[in-house]
Amino acid sequence: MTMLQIENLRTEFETPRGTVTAVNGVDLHIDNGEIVGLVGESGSGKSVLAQSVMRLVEDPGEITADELLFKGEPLLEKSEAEMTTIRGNEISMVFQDPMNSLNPTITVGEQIAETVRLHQDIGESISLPAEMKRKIIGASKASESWRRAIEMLESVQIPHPESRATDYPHEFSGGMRQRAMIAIALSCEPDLLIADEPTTALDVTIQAQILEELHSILEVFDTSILLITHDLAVVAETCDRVNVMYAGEMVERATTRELFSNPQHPYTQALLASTPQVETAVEELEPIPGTVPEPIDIPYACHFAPRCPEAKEECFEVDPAFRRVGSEDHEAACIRRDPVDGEVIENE
Amino acid sequence: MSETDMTDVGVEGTDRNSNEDPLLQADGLKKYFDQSDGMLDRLLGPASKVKAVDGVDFELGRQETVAVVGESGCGKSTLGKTLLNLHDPTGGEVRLDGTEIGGLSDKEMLPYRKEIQMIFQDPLASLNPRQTVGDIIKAPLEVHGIGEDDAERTERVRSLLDRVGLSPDYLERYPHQFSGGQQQRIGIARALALEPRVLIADEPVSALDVSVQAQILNLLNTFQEEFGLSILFITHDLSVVRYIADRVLVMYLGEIVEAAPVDELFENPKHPYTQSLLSSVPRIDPKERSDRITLRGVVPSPMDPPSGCRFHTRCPVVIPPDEWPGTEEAFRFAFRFRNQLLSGEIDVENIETHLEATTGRVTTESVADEVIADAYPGSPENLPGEKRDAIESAALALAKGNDEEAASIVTEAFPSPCERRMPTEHRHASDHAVRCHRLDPSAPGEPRRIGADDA
Amino acid sequence: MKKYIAKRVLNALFVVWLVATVVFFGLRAIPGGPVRTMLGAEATEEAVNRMRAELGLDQPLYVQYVEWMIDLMTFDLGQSLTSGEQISVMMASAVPRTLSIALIGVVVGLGIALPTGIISATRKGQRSDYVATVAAFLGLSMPAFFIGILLALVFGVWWGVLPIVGYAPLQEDGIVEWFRRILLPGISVGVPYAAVVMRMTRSSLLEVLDAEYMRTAKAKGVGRTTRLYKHAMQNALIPVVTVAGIQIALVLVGSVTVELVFGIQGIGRLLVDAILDRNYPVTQAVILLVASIMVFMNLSVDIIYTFLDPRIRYGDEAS
Amino acid sequence: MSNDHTTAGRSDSDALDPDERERIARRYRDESPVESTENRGVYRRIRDQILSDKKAIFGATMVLLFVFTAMFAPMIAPYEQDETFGINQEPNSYSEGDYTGNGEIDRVWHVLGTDSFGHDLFTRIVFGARISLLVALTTVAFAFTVGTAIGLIAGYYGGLIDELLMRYVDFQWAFPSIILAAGLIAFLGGLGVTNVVIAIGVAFIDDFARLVRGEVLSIREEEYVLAARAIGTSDRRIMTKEILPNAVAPIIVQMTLMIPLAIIAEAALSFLGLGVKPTTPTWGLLLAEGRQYINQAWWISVFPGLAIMVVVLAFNMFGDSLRDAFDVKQSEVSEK
Repeated sequence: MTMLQIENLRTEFETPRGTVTAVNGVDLHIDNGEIVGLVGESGSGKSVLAQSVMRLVEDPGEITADELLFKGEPLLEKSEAEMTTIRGNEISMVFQDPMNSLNPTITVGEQIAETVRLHQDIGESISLPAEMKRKIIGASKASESWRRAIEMLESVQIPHPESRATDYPHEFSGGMRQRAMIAIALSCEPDLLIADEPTTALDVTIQAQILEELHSILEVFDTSILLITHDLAVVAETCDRVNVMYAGEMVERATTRELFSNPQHPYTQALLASTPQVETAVEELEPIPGTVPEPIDIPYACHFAPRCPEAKEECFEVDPAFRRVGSEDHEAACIRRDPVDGEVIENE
Repeated sequence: MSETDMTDVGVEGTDRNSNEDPLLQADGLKKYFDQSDGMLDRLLGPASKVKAVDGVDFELGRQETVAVVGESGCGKSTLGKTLLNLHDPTGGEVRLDGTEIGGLSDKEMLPYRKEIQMIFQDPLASLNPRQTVGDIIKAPLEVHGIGEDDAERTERVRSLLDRVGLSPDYLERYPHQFSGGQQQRIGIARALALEPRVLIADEPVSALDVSVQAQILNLLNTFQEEFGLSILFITHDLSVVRYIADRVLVMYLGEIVEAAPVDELFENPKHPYTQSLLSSVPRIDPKERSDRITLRGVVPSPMDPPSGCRFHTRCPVVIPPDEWPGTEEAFRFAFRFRNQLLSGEIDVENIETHLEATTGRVTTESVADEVIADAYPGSPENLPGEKRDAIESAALALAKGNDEEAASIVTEAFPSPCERRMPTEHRHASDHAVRCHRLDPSAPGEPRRIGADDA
Repeated sequence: MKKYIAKRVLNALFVVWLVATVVFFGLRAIPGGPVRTMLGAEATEEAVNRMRAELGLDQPLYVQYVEWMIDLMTFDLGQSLTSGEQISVMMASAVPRTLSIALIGVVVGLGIALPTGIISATRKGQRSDYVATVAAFLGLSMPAFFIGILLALVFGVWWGVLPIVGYAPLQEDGIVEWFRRILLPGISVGVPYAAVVMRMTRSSLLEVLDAEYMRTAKAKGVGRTTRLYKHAMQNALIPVVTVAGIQIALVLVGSVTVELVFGIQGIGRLLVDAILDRNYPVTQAVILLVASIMVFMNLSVDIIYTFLDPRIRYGDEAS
Repeated sequence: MSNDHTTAGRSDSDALDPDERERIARRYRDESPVESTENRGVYRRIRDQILSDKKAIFGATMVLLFVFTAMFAPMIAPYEQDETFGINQEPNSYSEGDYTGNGEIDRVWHVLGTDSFGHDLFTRIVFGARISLLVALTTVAFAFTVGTAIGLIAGYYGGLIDELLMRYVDFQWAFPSIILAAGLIAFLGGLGVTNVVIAIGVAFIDDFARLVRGEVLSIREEEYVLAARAIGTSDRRIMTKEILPNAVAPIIVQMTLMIPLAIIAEAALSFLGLGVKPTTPTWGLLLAEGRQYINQAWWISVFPGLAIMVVVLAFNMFGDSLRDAFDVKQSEVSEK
């Protein structure tokens, strides 16, 4: 079954300098129990895409889409109140910076317990006075939600969860904070977890632990995961399928194995060629010339054309449609690629 | 100057027989930071010190690129700044081409700054937002009185911009008008304006996207050849190290634990920390993946680093003492128990509330059992008898609130040579040095088992 | 946290000592000496010397200093030069008046500032924000004594519902009369205070509402009101408390001028009269008192911090 | 493994060479991406932002009007500042008498009425602007000069100097500005403009010192200052070229916000009778006088009060817009 189905999603911001099209007609789909990777450099729009799914984009952001279906239901047609019941419950999110993403004045345990109370019918009041009382004098350690919070901390491998739950975020180390974030996100056993650069701010040894954590989540909670990162190796190790984004557009998608063994889009190829790797001593890296364009009114068709070694004049004029370029649903949006079986997928 | 308990054999350059002096050399370099803040703090208690860099030796040869890797907080960045006298070294020596420059005042240091320059992690933050690119690159020329007049200096700036791949017409622009990669090029142009012989690069590409990162790395490679630069490259990113470095130093808690040529280090890492660091790096190619060595335990505070080998509290292959009666694995479990107890990670109160909630009754014995279940991986059954007793009595002492007694029981029962003595430097090969008791040359033939009495 | 509070208390004591010392030496450093200035140029040498002896000014400086410190610790502030009254007695009558005004001022100020600040921040850019912002600007631009005069004019002179002169002690005249007399002065000092605190509340809350953890709360599905009060408020209040504490100074300064408007014999009047009469013992006593109140306020702010900011409560200020 | 892929796909024979690609890319944009971001530096942006802010325009206009009034007071005021007419005349009333001394009865219009000495209120208020402006500018200039110097040195060098400064600032913090000023007046022993300027000026030093020290402390930690040290820049050059230019914005904002505070402080001191000499025309003294006649002549206190309010409001609004334009935080500068 399809967990998330996105077609032609656009997120635009009206600014004095012009319209910023952060996400420009993107398709994406995630099946049940999959870890799907979304790779891109800064400015590719990957974080905005994630926030658009949760409808967390702040003013003046405008989201439009032909389809934004979550478990078959259109998210864009939900009211804000309906979204509130979905967020943190059915779809939840982990952010890049675990220090600033946790509230410094609320204990970690309470930040988890709160989510449980909000979305699960455990008979604890979530009225404002009740919540304020919990905040000021602390939540009852005997309550169901607190018990669940401790279980969650335990399941993300935080030692001594009972006492750790009463700590404030600043008393946690970076890796533990990110685990706490994951605990919050998983506390209601969401169907979809969106992890936006969850390991970027962490050391490699901690990153390894967190990525392992994500894998075990998949097994224990049966949650689909959208993993957003700029790190190709992280995707390669973690994900089932990969989507590559560049300057607001999706350029290539395939299963992880297929994508890394047979990258087709010139951007994906160039990205791989410019990435240094630990396992092999490379003599020369091939950087991509130029810089990522600012996503303001980009006038040419293929956004990668000005930096593309294979560009020809047509590339600036013709919108590149997705085409099958290999096995296992491998598709790329590049007019310089001959489609396999002549199959071109129109995206308009 | 170097510490008495350390060998004075430095980790040497690529070619030990070379008759040339290394260009930049550090001996027992130390930098401690005073944590107290103001008079009142000093009144209220003794100052605590962060030992950011604690006795580092290394050499940087001519036209060599040496990378310093380590996780955040290991002191690698402080090392770079201390070499440049941007921090006053607390101890040790720094020699530039044989001349001692450690601890020179800003004035005394001035002539040497022409020789040794730095580029920074955050390209935008390292450029003054109120100055034009021209002003920024011209500043070193002005400070060192290079060039006859302003026109000549401007001409030099234009050619520098051109060399780092920026249009000379960008002279009048402000830093925020450039992309991250272009900003880093400006930073490089500034550093190269003085035509230095040594460049200290502190995470120069960490803030950049991969495609741009490769541009900068290639630029540095080109300049190394053109100017004959020696580069000290500080980074946390092992893949970048593999690409750029000739030699690698691995840092942990202010000390260098392993030093080797780049391919040697990546293919044949010796120190358990290096091994676990390398195993943690994600890989694109599935064939290259190996089993991860996950580190347990918390990173100790640099204010109070562990005795002996600083890595012993987290080391997956910590050494049992000679007289240890059981298996190595059993020892490691016991040692882990010990370290958790000593670092205060075992929270008795918490265990009591947990017992109260689950079973309803709390006795010292039940708490002690729970302490063991909590902090001892597996069961202490396979420990030799007296050692098992030690675990049990320590747990009991802890349950009774006698923390100190518990601590002395476990320290007594589970000593390790690793905590007693600082590992000396062992040369695995002429250019591969490791500080680990497991590879200690003083136990020939049987490097995996070293007696405690040789401490 | 203990260390933090110990540090703050020590610092406060140090500042009070410093103020006392500076006042002591400042007084003696007055060009020509205080007695000569007090008695005027025509006074005879004999009269001056007699006065100096009376005040103990003929003793060696260190003896005077030690005595002054001992007097302070025993709350013996000396006598007024003009009336001969014990200064501590004068203070005992003046302080409750000023504190009553200040109390009403702070209550009124916070009562206005916090709700408007919150409304203004949560409805940024809307009409209510606009009105509140303009009102805050007006409040910021009117000195307390002008507000006092306007209020006296409207409620006392034109409307005649409230008295505009004098004070009624709480114990003697009861709470109603006390309140009737203290209300207008209180509002006068409260309005500028409200304006400052409101602006800080607004900007601080706006900043917090933009924080990443607020996005986390939204992503968790926390409703709008709970987000505001449970997640944002405590963080937003940290800088507000600083401003609200420091700006007690504004209320005290306001009281000094407003006492003149409403003919109340508070410490402001005491100070002004003392300065004009060159009544040095009273001047120094009042200055010392005000400084001590301020130091105490700052200390209170520091202690309130420990409740608001867990980073201080659990002892690592540095991070 | 990745290197093989760059040449995958089509052969490069019909691909554009890089120069040509750049040429085509340029056709699609009017300027290079770098040029499209604001090119003219911060000052133009700030000017534009201020010009688009109604609050700023109002503030600036009123400030200019105030300065103009103060400068040309003798020309704007209808009468001499010490001329006396009928006492406590209502606004929009007339005094009749021989004021020119030519033996004829003159009919004199008082747009805002007269005070208890018979001075024309409008005339007094116009002349009062001079004292306000004078005191405001000199006190802020004084406090700025001394405070910035102290803050810069303490912030940059730290250590003992800083420790001493901070104790001094703590000390001054214990005094509400007017109380400190009143204490200084008592110390200086006399009324008059000079003493008022010294008293208020000293009382404001700590605001600048604290602000500048705070700015220096944070700017000193910036990487570009480290970079300047790495090339061997001297302390003096670092302070003047690297640190101060980056602290200018909050300092300017603080100055514009201190001016109205100085105006209020002067008015308050005069109101208390601790300011300028009683015959001088100032807004504070008029208010104090009006207080006594509040039952008979409301206008004596209301109009000078409004004058203070309008001028202070103007400076506050202008300063606030500057702060927005410079993007300075509310908590960075102090307003009390």
